[in-house]
Amino acid sequence: MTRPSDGQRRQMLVDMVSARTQSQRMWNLQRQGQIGTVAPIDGHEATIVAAAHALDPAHDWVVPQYREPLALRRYGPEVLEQFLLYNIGHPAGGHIPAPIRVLPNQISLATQLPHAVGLAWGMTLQDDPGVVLAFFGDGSSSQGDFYEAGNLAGVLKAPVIFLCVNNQWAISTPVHLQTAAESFAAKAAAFGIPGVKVDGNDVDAVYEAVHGARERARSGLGATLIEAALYRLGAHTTADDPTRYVPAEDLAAARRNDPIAILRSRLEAEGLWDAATQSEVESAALTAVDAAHERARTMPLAPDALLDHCVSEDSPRLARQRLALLAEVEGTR
Amino acid sequence: MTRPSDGQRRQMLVDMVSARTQSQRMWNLQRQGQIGTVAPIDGHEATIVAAAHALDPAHDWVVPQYREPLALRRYGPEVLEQFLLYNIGHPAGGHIPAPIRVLPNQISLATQLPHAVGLAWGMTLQDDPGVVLAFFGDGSSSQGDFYEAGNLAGVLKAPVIFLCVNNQWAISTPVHLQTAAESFAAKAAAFGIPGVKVDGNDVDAVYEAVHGARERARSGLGATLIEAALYRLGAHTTADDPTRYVPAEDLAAARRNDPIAILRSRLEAEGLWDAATQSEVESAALTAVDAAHERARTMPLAPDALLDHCVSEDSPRLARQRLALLAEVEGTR
Amino acid sequence: MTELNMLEAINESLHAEMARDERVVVLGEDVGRNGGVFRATEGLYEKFGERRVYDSPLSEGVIAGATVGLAIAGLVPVAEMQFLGFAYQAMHQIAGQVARLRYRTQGRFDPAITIRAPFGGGVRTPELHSDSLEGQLANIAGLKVVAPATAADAKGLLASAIRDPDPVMFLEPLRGYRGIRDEVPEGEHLVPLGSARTARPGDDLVIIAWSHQVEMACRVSDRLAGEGLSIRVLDLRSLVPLDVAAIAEAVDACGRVVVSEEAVQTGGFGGEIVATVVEESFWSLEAPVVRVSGYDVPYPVGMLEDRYIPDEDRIAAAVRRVLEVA
Amino acid sequence: MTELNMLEAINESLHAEMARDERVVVLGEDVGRNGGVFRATEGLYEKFGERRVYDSPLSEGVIAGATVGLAIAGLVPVAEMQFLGFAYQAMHQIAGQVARLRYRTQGRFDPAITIRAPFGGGVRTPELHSDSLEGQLANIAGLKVVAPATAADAKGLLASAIRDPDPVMFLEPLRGYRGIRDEVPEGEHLVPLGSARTARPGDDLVIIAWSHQVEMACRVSDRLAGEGLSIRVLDLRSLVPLDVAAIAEAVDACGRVVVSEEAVQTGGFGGEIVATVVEESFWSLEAPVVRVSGYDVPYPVGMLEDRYIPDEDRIAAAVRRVLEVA
Ligand SMILES: Cc1ncc(C[n+]2csc(CCOP(=O)(O)OP(=O)(O)O)c2C)c(N)n1
Ligand SMILES: Cc1ncc(C[n+]2csc(CCOP(=O)(O)OP(=O)(O)O)c2C)c(N)n1
Ligand SMILES: [Mg+2]
Ligand SMILES: [Mg+2]
Repeated sequence: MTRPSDGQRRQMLVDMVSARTQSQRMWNLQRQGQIGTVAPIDGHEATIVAAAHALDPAHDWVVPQYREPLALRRYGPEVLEQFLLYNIGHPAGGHIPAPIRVLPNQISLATQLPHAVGLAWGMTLQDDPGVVLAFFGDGSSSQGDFYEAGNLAGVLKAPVIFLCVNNQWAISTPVHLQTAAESFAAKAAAFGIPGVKVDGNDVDAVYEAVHGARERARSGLGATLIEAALYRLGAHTTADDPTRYVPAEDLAAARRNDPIAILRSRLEAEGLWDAATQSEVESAALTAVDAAHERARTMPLAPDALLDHCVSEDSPRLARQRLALLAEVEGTR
Repeated sequence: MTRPSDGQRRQMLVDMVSARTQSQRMWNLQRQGQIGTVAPIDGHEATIVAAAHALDPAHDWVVPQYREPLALRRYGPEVLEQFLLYNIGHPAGGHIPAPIRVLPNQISLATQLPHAVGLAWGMTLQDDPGVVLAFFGDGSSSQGDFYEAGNLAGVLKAPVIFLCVNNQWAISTPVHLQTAAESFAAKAAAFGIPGVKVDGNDVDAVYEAVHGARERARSGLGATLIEAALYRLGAHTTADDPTRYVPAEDLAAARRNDPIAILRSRLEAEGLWDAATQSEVESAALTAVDAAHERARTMPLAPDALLDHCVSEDSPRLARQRLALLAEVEGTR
Repeated sequence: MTELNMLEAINESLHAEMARDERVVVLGEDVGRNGGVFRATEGLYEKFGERRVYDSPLSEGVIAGATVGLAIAGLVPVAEMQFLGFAYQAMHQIAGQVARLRYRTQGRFDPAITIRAPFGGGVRTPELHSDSLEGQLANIAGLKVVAPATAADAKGLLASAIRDPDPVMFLEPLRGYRGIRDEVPEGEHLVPLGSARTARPGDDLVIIAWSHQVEMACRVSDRLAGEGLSIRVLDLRSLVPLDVAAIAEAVDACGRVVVSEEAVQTGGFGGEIVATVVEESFWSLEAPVVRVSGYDVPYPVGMLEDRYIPDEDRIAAAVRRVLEVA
Repeated sequence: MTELNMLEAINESLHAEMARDERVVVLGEDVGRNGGVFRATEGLYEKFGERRVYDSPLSEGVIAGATVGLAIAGLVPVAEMQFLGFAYQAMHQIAGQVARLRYRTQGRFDPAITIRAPFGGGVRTPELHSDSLEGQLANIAGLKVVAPATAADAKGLLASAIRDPDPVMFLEPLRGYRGIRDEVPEGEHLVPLGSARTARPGDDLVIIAWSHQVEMACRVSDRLAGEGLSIRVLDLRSLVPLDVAAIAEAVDACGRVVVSEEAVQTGGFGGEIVATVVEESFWSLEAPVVRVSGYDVPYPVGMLEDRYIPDEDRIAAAVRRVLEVA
């Protein structure tokens, strides 16, 4: 049993509160028409933050789906900064700067899982001691990519951790329509790797599971599938109306299990947290997200950025398209 | 425990001997340049035949991969006849006539499994009481289609039986490079359906497993995954040289477990089979395959058959292509 | 006639076809209780029940693959890909199986399958949501590829697609769902697959387009009409089967051609149109055919998409360029 | 110079590149102990070991998907699809991920990925083994699409593809593996991506082709030379990037054009070539460009394939038709 230290748990709560604060701010900014679609993080904080804290950012990669970035503070402020750029639709948002070991969001669900295995495999081929942790949702588990990646990881004994964030919903589709398996963790049997189901609202449980999986991976024993069971407390995204399909009583029950409330009351009981801390963290989080938004808003954009970074060098045809685009932008045609 | 009757077991041996006899004849015909690539059946007979005998051809569908047709005599002589047409590359080979409930061979591995689930589902929607049995190989189990189909079948409780023919090889790739799962049957846990591993060289075991799965499916309890473990006794196909990769001692051991030898010696001991029967069955099988080959060889082919049955009605462009093709064929251009 | 937006027209057509033929089943991600993420399937679940309106697991591959089995069973599946870009997840089933069921069984089974999907840009979606794959789909023999530009056509072509015994990829312009509104005939309304529509008459030049680019082309035509230019707009409506005769007729009448599409330029369907024009009407051409299209980069992020999609200015500029040729 | 068949040339190039750069890893179905079902990877496993030559599980999707991770890790994956038709199983990874890794990370990662696959007909394979998907692949921005027609080019282009920092689909003509033999330079031999090759000089007409159709076109050129016709053959070698200048040069010189390809006609890459010819050299054209291609049906079964693939007679007939235009 490896439990996070008091300092770690306190830092986790900082990260969790920051994530939710920022997510809610982004929700509002979206509603004001200032930024793009937002997938709120509410309910996912304990799992993402605890997982990140069980990793070593200097060595271990995080491969996100799309709901995670705000909770990856441990990987550096650039993650938030790039996320805002990404969110407003600036191309630079996809470029999380080296050496930060975080891949950009993945929209094509579950495609990130074969990437994670390939990356983990490539690291072992180069004797890089890190591991790769990949997030994916309960819905994404229905994609062939998940299974193909899990199976390959099993054969390769690749140092990868598949973290299934089971928030009970894939947009409007509940888990019982997603799979008849006993649990998502049970799917590990298909790969010959251990499968662990944990309470995704409990930072200790998630930390311990990820820590254990990481040790296992580092000692050459291979991959682990972890299912973190929690509940999506918000809408799927700003474009979604969950009242059409989420039973109100389920949501109410889940709210009583809010991961932030749970950890906060524990830390408060232990004297590690108080209202002042809370509001300090919240306001720092707001400052950071607003600054990131401001940076994103004012980030310059080359007139022909559209054509950059597709291939390493313009083909004659692309070069001509670039000229045409520039002419059009300058209205000089 | 549902065991096949003596009469059934005898008929199974007839089908098994016929299949191998015909497969070997086809091998020779291919070597003589008379027919196309052949995937020999040697070693697969007990599994395919026993599975077919546990089904009701009037109601239950068989969805093959590509190695099965010769062992599906139970579904009617047309299966063999069409298989020879298919083998020589005649388009009509794909048309197994109604009402025979057998789909044509599938080359794009594992794509047949979602079809099987859709078909089973469609049957329940129309209150058709049949079940669907789909064959696939150990190699094919690594395709996303297998997992996606299994998962959907689990959710739908579709009346489908996934029969994994684990012949230990996918061309040159051995099972330990295919998966780290404890067995292929163990993958059923990912779908919330039962997984059963049986000795694929034992007709009783396969019959019983398929019979049980069929009963389960018919009573609305849903899908089953069966792994039949056996050994590919021949080459992958006529284009393959297994001596490059199959360990000689493994093959020798497998040959001592030849499913036909096993059943034959049992039936001989029980007085249900003798040498005369054996040669009668063999010569009838040869007559049938040669007749099928002759029929295939002489089957007419419309000059513009190439363009038939792609769409229900020629588009103007296709109509024009047809005229051009006919002109070309007639050399009238 | 009622004025409907495209989404309403599609929804109406789905309701009508499900009521008309009980073999029709609808499947896809979030198509049931939620009525689809854009509400295209709204009300179907309530009306026709969970046996005929199915919220599938999150797998485009198995959705497309299951349609093959459903069709073999004699049903008429209407599947939704939540966004066309995720049809890539199903391409082995769409191209390898759905498209060839009839051919590989030599007519034993009718693949009476319709796969609906929104596509095209202009609404700031994330990656792959806006990609225009029609050129790739059109190269898959056995598929029909239909792409309406008006609400009326959406209704009438969708009904034809569902009734068609061949597999149809039915591509719906994301931006048109709410952005396109027009008069839609009430009751049964069928538009045959494979017949183009003259969206604007004209004889100086023809813009050939489909889906949302028809709207853009019409605006260009209207704008340039003020300058005394007579710009025809030909709305292909279906790419496969292609109305080759209508293309020839329009090119012969106008002599000058612009093809406008949202896709990546290289390998896009525009090339096919140019080739068709050359095959049918080379001698009528008074100037080189010009393609207006996306660029040879993936459909981009939100801030860049307005540059990517051919807009009125870009199309108008191309038109002028072609008209300037002496 | 040694005479090699195309398979030997490819094998030699793989050996050389793996020896030259230890970041190169080979993965695919049966590529290791078996040396590939056609023996393209023969000897690599023995020479470079199982860490660098990997027999993968039977999944094209995960092979392509893993290349993305391997590339992010800084390796140079060379993956094999056993047959190009099964790239459909990986299309979501190839089109959605491999092709865009650079774009979506705005240059953080080099997708130095090569995906080799045999394709094309003539050897009586089962379904999907012979399908020509190059037109579809060419419409996927970010990918390079290379299709050599000679053993020498196979060696030189494959080396360039492996060294290229962008993802390359490297398409090998199945029929050319043993059927095409020519002089191959020994030692390092690089052919740049994006430069076409004049396979036969000539100025009456140019046949534009790639992969095995170049061989067919050359035979037509040779045959018609006997009749005093001077038929140029332009071997594109790479479809993306496309050597637009070479096309223009050839068309300007000849004035008459036939495009020959094995794919389904509608939406094939031939349309792109016609469009390019029209864009570049419209005024040089003395006759409509004619496409010779497969038909608008899937690649057929063995008994029908000789009718499907454009052969010398069909190409020659098209050439004559174009030359007859006054
Ligand atoms: C391949 C693919 N198919 C469909 C979608 C559309 N889509 C976006 S999010 C989503 C649900 C995802 O559910 P889950 O994986 O559980 O993640 P969650 O949103 O619950 O965190 C869907 C269907 C997509 N992005 N990618
Ligand atoms: C999707 C796909 N990928 C690759 C192939 C090429 N291929 C044909 S058979 C085969 C091995 C199949 O192994 P398995 O499923 O175990 O069946 P077996 O041949 O052993 O009966 C492969 C890789 C194919 N036909 N389809
Ligand atoms: Mg979820
Ligand atoms: Mg096998």
